[in-house]
Amino acid sequence: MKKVFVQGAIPPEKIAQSVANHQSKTNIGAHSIFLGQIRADVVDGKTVAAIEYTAYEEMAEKVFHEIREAAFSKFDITCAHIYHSLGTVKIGELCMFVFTSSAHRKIAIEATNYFVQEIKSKVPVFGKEIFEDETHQWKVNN
Amino acid sequence: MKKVFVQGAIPPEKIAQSVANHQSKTNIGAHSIFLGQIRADVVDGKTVAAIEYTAYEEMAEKVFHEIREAAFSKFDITCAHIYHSLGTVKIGELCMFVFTSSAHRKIAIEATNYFVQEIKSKVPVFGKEIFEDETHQWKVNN
Amino acid sequence: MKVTIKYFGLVAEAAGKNEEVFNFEGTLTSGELKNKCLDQLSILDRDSVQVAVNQNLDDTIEIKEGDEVALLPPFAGG
Amino acid sequence: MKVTIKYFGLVAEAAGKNEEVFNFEGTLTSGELKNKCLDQLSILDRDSVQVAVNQNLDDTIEIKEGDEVALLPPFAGG
Repeated sequence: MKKVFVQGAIPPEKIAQSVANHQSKTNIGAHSIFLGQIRADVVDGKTVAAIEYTAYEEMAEKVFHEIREAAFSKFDITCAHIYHSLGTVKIGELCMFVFTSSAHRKIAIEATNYFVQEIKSKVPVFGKEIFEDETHQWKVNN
Repeated sequence: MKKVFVQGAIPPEKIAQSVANHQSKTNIGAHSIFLGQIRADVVDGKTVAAIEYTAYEEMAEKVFHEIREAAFSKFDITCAHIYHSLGTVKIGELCMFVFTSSAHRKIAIEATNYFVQEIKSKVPVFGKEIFEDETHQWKVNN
Repeated sequence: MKVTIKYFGLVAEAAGKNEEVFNFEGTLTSGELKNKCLDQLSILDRDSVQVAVNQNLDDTIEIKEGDEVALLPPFAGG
Repeated sequence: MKVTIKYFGLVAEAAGKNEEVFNFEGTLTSGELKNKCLDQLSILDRDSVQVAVNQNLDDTIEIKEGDEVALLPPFAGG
């Protein structure tokens, strides 16, 4: 079982590398990628500078695995990769990378969408929004 | 009006570069990316080795522009980039790159989906599937 | 009237050329002009070929001198 | 019975610690245990806190010795 969590921000080069790794898989016709990026939200006049992610890691890796299993049984995808940050990720940096591949475009797009929704709602990851003045608030997914 | 067509395959590094270019836009929370990759389809025992793309370029660039305009009026996206190959693209290589960004994930995902569907159905691009034995057939989008 | 017609993809292949000047008397719609062109070519699925006039798909418009007409086989982008 | 309870995010912040050993007599469901823990903490929206027993969300199961119990504030992944 491949680890999902990475320490800190996900570098853009990881995306190029992941795509390049699939060029030998010539049954793939479509890749669908979702990237989460940290927004400089303004709350009561204070601007978010970073999010510090923590997780119930053992449970999270188990849930990621269950989501993968469900996705592979629902969608005819050839591969799926998920990466999520732990620790501090600054505004403008990437905190999540979901990457699915399939012979056909609709399947890849639907599968990525499924992963993103499932991850947001089911994985015990917690986010502390750190403002520029070093105060914080806890992020809640909508 | 930025040009959509690029000669030959789209290198994976272009994706990393495009993502990196958006790290200063801190109102973005989500990027959605679609990549088309050439499949080694087998037809009557013959395997596709490459697709040679041609286009009615002036009309295609006009339609790409119309699709962009429609997408920006339909979806609250901050940016959208489209690249499509002309000329020969070998199996495993990328022939299309659609990249949209938004504050919120659903909007980015829906916008990319919209772009991909509109491009497939409305843009006059033609594909000659070249088999390993150098015979060919004309590709048709489903 | 003289109109230049652009061919693409399998239409260009069947015609053996990328464009052709077409002469005709009287009036023709773009759909009629398309059919006259295709009469000269061996294309099985004529309905799959679309006609664009001045870069807009339209098979009902009346052709005027100087129009840019194009015959477009099925799209395969993406 | 002794159970170790893991705290995360704003629950850990309110508790000032990441885990705690909880002692109780008789039987408790996971939901009842969650409420006993939260009684000690100043958390406004108690309904937003979920309880996991052995890494499964469940607020109705009866707690057994050795169970891994966790209190989970709203998820914020992605």
